[in-house]
Amino acid sequence: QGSAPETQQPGEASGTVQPSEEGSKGIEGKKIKIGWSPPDITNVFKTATDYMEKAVEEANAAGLDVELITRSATEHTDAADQVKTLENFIQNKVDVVIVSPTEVEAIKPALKEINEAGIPIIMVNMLDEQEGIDIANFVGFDNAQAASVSAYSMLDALGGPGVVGEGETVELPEDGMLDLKWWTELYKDVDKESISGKVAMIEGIAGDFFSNERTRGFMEVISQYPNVEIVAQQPADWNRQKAVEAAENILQNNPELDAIYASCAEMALGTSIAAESAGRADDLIIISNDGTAETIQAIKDGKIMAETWHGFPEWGWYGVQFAVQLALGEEVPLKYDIRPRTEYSGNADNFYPEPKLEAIDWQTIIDNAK
Amino acid sequence: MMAEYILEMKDIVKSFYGVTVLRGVNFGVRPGEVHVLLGENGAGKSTLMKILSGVYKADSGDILIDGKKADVRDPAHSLALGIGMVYQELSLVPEVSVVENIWLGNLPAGKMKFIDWNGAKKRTKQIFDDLGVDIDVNRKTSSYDLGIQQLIEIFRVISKEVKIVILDEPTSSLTDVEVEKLFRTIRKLKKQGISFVYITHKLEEVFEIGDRVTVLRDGSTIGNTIETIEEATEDGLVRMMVGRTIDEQYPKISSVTPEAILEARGLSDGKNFFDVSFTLHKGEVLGVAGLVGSGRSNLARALFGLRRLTDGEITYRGERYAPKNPSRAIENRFGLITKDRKDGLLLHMPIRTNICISKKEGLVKGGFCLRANEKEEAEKYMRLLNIDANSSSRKVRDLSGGNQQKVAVARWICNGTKLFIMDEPTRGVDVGARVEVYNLINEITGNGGAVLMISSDMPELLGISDNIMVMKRGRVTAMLESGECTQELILEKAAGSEMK
Amino acid sequence: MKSENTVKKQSAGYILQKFSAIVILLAIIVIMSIGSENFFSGKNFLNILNQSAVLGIMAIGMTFVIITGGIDLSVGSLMALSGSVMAVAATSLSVPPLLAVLFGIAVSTGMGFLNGFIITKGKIQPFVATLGMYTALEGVALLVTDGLPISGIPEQMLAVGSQSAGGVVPYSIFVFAAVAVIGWILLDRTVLGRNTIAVGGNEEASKTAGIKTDRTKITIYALSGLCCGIGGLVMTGRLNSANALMGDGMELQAITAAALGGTSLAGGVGSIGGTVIGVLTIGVLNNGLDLMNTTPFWQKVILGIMIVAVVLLDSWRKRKFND
Amino acid sequence: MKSENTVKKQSAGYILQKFSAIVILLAIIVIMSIGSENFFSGKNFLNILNQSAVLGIMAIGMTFVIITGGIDLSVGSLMALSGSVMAVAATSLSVPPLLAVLFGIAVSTGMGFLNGFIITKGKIQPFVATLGMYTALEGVALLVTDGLPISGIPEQMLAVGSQSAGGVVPYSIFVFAAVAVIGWILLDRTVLGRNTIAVGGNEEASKTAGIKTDRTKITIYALSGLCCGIGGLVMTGRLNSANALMGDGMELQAITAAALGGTSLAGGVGSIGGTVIGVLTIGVLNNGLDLMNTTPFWQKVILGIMIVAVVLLDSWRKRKFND
Ligand SMILES: Nc1ncnc2c1ncn2[C@@H]1O[C@H](COP(=O)(O)OP(=O)(O)OP(=O)(O)O)[C@@H](O)[C@H]1O
Ligand SMILES: Nc1ncnc2c1ncn2[C@@H]1O[C@H](COP(=O)(O)OP(=O)(O)OP(=O)(O)O)[C@@H](O)[C@H]1O
Ligand SMILES: [Mg+2]
Ligand SMILES: [Mg+2]
Repeated sequence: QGSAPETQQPGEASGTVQPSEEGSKGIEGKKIKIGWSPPDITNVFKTATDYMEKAVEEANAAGLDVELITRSATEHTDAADQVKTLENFIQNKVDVVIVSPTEVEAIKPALKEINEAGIPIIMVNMLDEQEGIDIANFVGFDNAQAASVSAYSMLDALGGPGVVGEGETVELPEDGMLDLKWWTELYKDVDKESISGKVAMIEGIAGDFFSNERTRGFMEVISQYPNVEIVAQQPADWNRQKAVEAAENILQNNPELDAIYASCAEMALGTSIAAESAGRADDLIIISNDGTAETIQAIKDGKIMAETWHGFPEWGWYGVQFAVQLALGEEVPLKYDIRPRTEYSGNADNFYPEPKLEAIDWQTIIDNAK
Repeated sequence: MMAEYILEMKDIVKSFYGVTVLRGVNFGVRPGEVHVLLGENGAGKSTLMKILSGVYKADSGDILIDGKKADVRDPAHSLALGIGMVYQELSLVPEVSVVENIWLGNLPAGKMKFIDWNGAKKRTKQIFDDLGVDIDVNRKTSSYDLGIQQLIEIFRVISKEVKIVILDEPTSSLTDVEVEKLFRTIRKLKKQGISFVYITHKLEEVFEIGDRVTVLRDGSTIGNTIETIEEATEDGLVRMMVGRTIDEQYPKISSVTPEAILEARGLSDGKNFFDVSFTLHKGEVLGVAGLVGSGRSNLARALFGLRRLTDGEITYRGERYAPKNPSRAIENRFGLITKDRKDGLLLHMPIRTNICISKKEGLVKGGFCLRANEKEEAEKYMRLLNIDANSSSRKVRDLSGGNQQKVAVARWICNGTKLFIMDEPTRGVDVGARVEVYNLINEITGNGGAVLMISSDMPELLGISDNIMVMKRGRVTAMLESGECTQELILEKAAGSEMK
Repeated sequence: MKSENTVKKQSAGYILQKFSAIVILLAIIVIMSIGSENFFSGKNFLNILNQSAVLGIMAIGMTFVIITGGIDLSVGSLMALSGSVMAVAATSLSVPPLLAVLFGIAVSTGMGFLNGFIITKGKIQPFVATLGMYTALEGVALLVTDGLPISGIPEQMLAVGSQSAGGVVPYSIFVFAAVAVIGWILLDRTVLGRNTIAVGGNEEASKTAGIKTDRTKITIYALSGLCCGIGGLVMTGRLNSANALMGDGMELQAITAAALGGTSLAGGVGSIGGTVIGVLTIGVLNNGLDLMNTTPFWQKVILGIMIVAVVLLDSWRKRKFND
Repeated sequence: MKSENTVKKQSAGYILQKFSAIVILLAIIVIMSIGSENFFSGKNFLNILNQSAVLGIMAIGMTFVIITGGIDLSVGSLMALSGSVMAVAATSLSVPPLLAVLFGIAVSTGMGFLNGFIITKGKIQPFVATLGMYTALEGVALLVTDGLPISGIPEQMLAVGSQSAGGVVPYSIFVFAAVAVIGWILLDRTVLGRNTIAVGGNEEASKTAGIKTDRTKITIYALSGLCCGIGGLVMTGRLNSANALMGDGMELQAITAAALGGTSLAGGVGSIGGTVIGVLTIGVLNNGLDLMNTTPFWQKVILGIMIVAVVLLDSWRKRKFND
């Protein structure tokens, strides 16, 4: 991957564009086809797609000729369908593939084929390097880490130190990023028995990679705290209507419940509906992962206590930037870490309605390619 | 005598939902005989035979085959025991070819279980040629008329290696020509020692083909088996069956008037009938004769709006009439008794619904069914037609064949039908009930209605019709007054050169 | 005398047959009550009814369709589409809530009509026709909502699915009950209902009896669309928002509910009461297994086995008391 | 003379009828070739065939089931279960690859047998029985894999689904072809096949003709399970791993493929050739729409409409040349 920085993060100077070693290339009239394969084309993936389209628009306004082809799997779990899409991208002669995997292991053969066809791959939604396949760039975060951040928000809300709940309030970090590093540092010396509560978990699809990762990350932190008890755990398939039902039943079964961790935005919104109808709107702690316009609003309205930001706008925005750079033969960082971080009532304005995205310097990219 | 009886049924008892249908029936069949089983509709004939063929299990009683007790488990087992049965209601697979239906259940297969199609076809053609029937063995079975299908089913059973053949009203939709072919076959097989149980409502057949007769009434045998057919008389048999005498089997009252109710000119459907013209008068019964496949049924369907006419015009009560669909026909007081009861009756629904479904006046209000009125109306017609069921909410499926037919008739009478199209109206109806149907026809014509009666039953055709239209291969070959008409004349016009 | 006896025996069998589904449901309730201390309570029963309402409303429409001998795989998409249309109309297009609701219901009824039209006039199998519609309409719903959940819906529109009478009994339950009662009257007492049963049992014979079979079927598919429209309204209230995929998988659940209630997929046989019991059986199973804290994988195994067990038991009972 | 004429006319109609599905498929191919420059190429056709192989294998089993008048909604779960069982056996349990494969196929065949057994002996509707099995077996597959994708599977086991003959023609295509040919011979030439058609066409008649209808049906459901087992092997190779959810939604696709190919869901009518064409139609549509750069929402709309259009056209042709 040459001399590009290993991992870039928000807050660092973005668009650290290195001139290509091959020197200038004629880019006039060069059409750049980007194939984008999300596992689903609604909600958060739709947000990512919207920002991709926005970035493409800007790129084209700057004088490039970029085309974005979006094709999602029919089902969130349908790896075989995504494999087909990826194979068809090869047939369609795209220049770069951006993929958010349904199931990493399952789409590896297709990614290998893309490698063999000489098409660079950008993977979004994760950072884990995969054996045997060549990923040119990751835009994402570690799902387990993101869930760990949520776990700390949860501890905070149950009375631990931090910025969210009623516990001891601490100073914000300089860059305002309540990421895993900051939380771990903060909780290093906390007495593990001092925090207690009854918590339920609503997971994504039982058996799904992302669902498993989030559960693992969350439990990794929570299991260190013996008095925080997980009393129920149920899948709701990343789905609002199923989450309402799951949360209703959990609340029915556990009148003493303190908090619910719902591992995605849709399920958190569903949980808040159930909390409201159970008369627990005011005191039930809801923590989630994702970050969408609707959840940010829910945080502002006090329906959700805190959420961990996954940066969907960034996926789209930087995904397209890196894709264009790769298509033009330029160097890109191997990893762009979204840095999953806590959103809460105190910082919600930073995320939506206008996410803070740094402008992409398309002109420099074009100049470098020449 | 060790094996006087090849088959014996002893003290057979059977009930459905607590209703006893067979009350200890005894029945024996000798080798090489045709044993006729007679009885009113609902007497239990079919049920008794279905116990023999393994469709039902008797509540008690024994079956002895060749003197050995046999516990018939299912139809496959019954076949293995040498008993073949042709059911009253057709049981063919409609979507496959004729050969395949003939060999259903034992397709000839070589090693590896691959089917020997050529062999099967050859053998089928052989059977058909021997019997003198012209059926294309490759054609889809459902493309053939009910009569042909009935023949196919009979041949299927006969072509198997069985010792006893049960024929449950095999001739109910056959014309005399086919019946004759069937009888020839039966006589031939009898000589080879094969026994037949023969169920029918056509008494003349009893004397033609029967050797011995057993009569069932209400689930019990009446008297002993009649040992020689010569001992029996038609009147005697009728009395045994219905428990009373019937003076007149064809009680015809002619009410025909010169006033035309329906005039058909040059009707054609482009496929089954061509250039058919006739006039139906107020009070007339116009019989339609013809062989199987002569296009009569399709003509009936077309008149009722179930089939498109490609040509011709119809004048009905003085006005042009286009039979667009059945509901239009019904509004105009047409009624249709279909040849196959399954095409006309809603077997899965109660008697009440079946009788009342086509009538609106007094039974429907604002889209709601008036249940009390329906019940009353249905019960009225059940009494009128002697429909044997304990309640109007019984499903028609559970009735005996003859009673089902009465329900079909009841619907149209209930609807005040003026123009009755009847395709084999007494198919499967017992002698007693038949007279009731004829009386109803008299009532219809007496009230100024008209009947177009398709029938393959010659005595019925001659006895009930005012005029008879004969069809052959879709064309009208004769228009006869029934008074001056004989069976031979009709047959000649219907079959012509094919009879030789 | 003989016939009286018969009637009595028959009706005893009949009652047992008719109510075997209820007996099974009660048995499940007993088991669940033993399995979880929180199951048997008025509040939880209201909870179950509320959770079952949308499925119930759709299953009643589905029952009619199945009785005609058809099937409607598009109900999930239709429900989501109707909710989405209402939501978008009431928010982005600022249509007054009542009008928006009517519009949404009209759209899904219209699409139901289209289903029926294609099936009868094009003479194609309901399974494929409605499967195609399911895919196409999901696409339409996604286009309408742009793939995002629609929130910020006016309170009046959400009330049916989110509020409770006296703060206790959710309105959704009343809607379910009303649809069930109307459905029952329609099927048992009206000409349309009778024709539906006739057509499903024997189309040819129905035609001969003068029933306009195509018209009957089209009406029934439109009716199913109507139920989906109402379901969409309730669901939107329940989710406080609408999205294009909120009906996913509900077609199979609705069919299962009808089948559990004794409706034959061959057509001609079925009852609304049975379907209501079927819906409740599914609701109780889901809720009870949740409350019993079974792990998710085992929950699937048990749920699947229970479905099979319920129909097996029901079929066994029917045969036992019928012959 | 007249009857000869009839036969001729009929067979002309027959050919057109039989091949109308092919004509439609060709038409779609022409449209796609015009719509996308990358569509019409040998490589892309191999690609389509490879993508269709698993569905094709399962759809052939499904065709048999539908012809008996049944339906098998459990095929997706069965396929995933068989793949999962093989994978777990070959990795965690270190069973030799060949044995593992046989074991996986045996499991899904056995479960297919169980489907048939429940349906025939329990006398319950295939739709509900297999829907219950679908849920239960998905749970079992999740338990077997512990909900995780199983990777690190021995190369020999993956080869069928991942390697190509001469590096060009994927083996999966040969497997599909072999299953299709065997299926065709089975249906057209053997007693089992003809009994399948008879049972679906008229079960009562088949029974009275001495066919062991239950046994026939059970065999066919087991056969469908066998096809799923083979599909699981190919899919595992294709995904370089196995997971419990990899069959999700394939049941509806398999049914659609059979129906597109002219198999009647009422039973008694169907052909393997038709199903193969149906599978290819779905494959071509998916692939072509991908290559034509339609946006995802529109893609659903178009796909749904195309499915309806294909069956409409087919039904119209059949009527036109049949009566
Ligand atoms: N499956 C069944 N369920 C309930 N009742 C039945 C069933 N089959 C027959 N029955 C009843 O048993 C009685 C005898 O019927 P069966 O069919 O044996 O009469 P049948 O003598 O053959 O009359 P037909 O001459 O009209 O054919 C009738 O009352 C009929 O209603
Ligand atoms: N021997 C035959 N060969 C070929 N086709 C036949 C034959 N017999 C009947 N058909 C076909 O069967 C169909 C039925 O014709 P239709 O029902 O009008 O005859 P039908 O005279 O009413 O018969 P039936 O006398 O039994 O009532 C027609 O399509 C006809 O072509
Ligand atoms: Mg009988
Ligand atoms: Mg006729």
